[in-house]
Amino acid sequence: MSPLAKLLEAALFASSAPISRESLAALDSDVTDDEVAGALTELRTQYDESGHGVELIETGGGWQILTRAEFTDAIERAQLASRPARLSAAALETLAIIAYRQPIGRAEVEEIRGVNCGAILKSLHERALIEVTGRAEGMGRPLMYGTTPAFLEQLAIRHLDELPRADELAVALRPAAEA
Amino acid sequence: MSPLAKLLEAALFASSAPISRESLAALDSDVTDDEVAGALTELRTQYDESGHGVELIETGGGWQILTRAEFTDAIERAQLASRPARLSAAALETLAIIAYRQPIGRAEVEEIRGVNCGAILKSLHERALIEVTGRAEGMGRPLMYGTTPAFLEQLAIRHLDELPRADELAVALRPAAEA
Amino acid sequence: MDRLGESAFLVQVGEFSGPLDLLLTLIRDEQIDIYDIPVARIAEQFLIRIKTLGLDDAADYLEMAARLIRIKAQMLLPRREGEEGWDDPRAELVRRLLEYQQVREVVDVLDRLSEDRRGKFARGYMPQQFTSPAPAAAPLALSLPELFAAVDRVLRLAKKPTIHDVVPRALDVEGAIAIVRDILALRQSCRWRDLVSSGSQPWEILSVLLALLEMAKRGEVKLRQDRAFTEVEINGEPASEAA
Repeated sequence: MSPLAKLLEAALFASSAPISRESLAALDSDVTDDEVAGALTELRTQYDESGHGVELIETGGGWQILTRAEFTDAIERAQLASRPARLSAAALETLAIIAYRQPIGRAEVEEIRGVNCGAILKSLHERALIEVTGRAEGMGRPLMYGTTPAFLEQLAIRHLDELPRADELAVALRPAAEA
Repeated sequence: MSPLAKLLEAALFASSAPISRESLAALDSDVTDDEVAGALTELRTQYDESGHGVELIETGGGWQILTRAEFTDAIERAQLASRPARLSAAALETLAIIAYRQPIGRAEVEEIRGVNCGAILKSLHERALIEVTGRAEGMGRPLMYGTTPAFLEQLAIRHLDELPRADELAVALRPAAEA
Repeated sequence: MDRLGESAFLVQVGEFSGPLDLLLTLIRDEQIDIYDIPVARIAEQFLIRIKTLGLDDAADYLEMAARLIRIKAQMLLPRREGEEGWDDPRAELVRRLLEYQQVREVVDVLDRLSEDRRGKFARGYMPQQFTSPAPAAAPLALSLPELFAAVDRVLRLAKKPTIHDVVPRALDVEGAIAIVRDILALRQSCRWRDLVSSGSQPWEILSVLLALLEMAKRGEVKLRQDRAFTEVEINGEPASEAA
């Protein structure tokens, strides 16, 4: 492995959260962005081809080393680590709406889900999956919510645009709905 | 790498504490102690000979994977360099109280937070986030604090009006309290 | 088990995540064309289901039931023959169902992604090595969400929402009178300084002042000040002891 790949590996191992490309580049002032990208590829390949128990993934605006899914059960059985609780349908629906419509106010989320969403919004906010991004103009100036980088991490995706576009969904909204 | 070495690597990576030999052996009921010892040697050799940024170490508490010492300086430096200064939770709370209650004296801030705020007020003042706006009438004529234009600039808002009212936030963030 | 909010977050309460979910399930079960919902039948089924599921006290479900009944009534209104501009009373419901269906489709995607992520662990063991504070020169990171979260914490600290409003404390003149009496019972005279310590709150000072004035009026004490700005001397009136 190249010295840079080793340095990146050390930094990624030392962190439980993803590290941004900029922070990785800042590890060594002499390297270019291309060299960092190359070293990340080298590290990923090393993990994949030498058959490691961990893998390198890009998520939530950064890079992170995670264990491979095949070992999860054994690790959990041995009580060395445990998986976070699964999100309920209500939480996922609320997240789905906020992810696609952000910034969006509580009233609009409730209109789409057809139920009161106060408790769910609170839980999502406490888990830092959503945040208050500001307030809308107009009547009552309601608070607006958006998703956070932790939301992307929760899904292990790099960016919101990795989710299917609204017009790619099987049930496309008819234009009338855009009122 | 052997399947057992991969499993051990994943477990050592995911565990929040060093893992004892017994716990490692418990990961797979089909393996013998000798096999675990062999897999640990394999993992250590892999890290040492393929030139990784991490190493496998046995300490009093058991086995753990650690960043190699030669990289710790670089990692720490980079983290410091790339990490913008964040206000502590205490400083944020103090700032929040001043933003919402200004002009407000030190005694009232301390009453709300329940702790002495002298040092925090000083550092917020040094960062030009708050300023002395005058003196209150009455006993001791305490100094009154308010937020500065630099505070608005930090939050990218034009006017304090753009902050939601505290009671709105209370409802938006803690709707369970409505019950 | 049933911690409010938290439980709704982790475990779905009941079989359905809301009235739209239930409605969509009915439509699927009955193999109905979503653009041509037989509202009378669906409304009836909806009512039966919320009764059997014990959801008939949930406001969200009741509201939907009421909506369905309203649409059913509107469908029964006579339509003029060949009328062009007839607004299908079901249009809004159809729009919402389609929109909700789209949300459910996204939910499937999010569920799959988060299940994949749940199956992988991040680094668990964190040696304490990065503890040095950020250099003072580092740019400050402060965001609205951070500030709002701090407001939230402050509100959480304040158990009652209005507890920290500055309420003028009621003066305790009776209490102050009792204190002055106690002191004068020990010694014949005392001074202002004996009654009011330097750490006294404004309400305490005012209470003592009013107490003295009141007692002087009743003839219980005699107040004397030799010159302006000198100490006030408070003398107990022997006569008052009889009173």
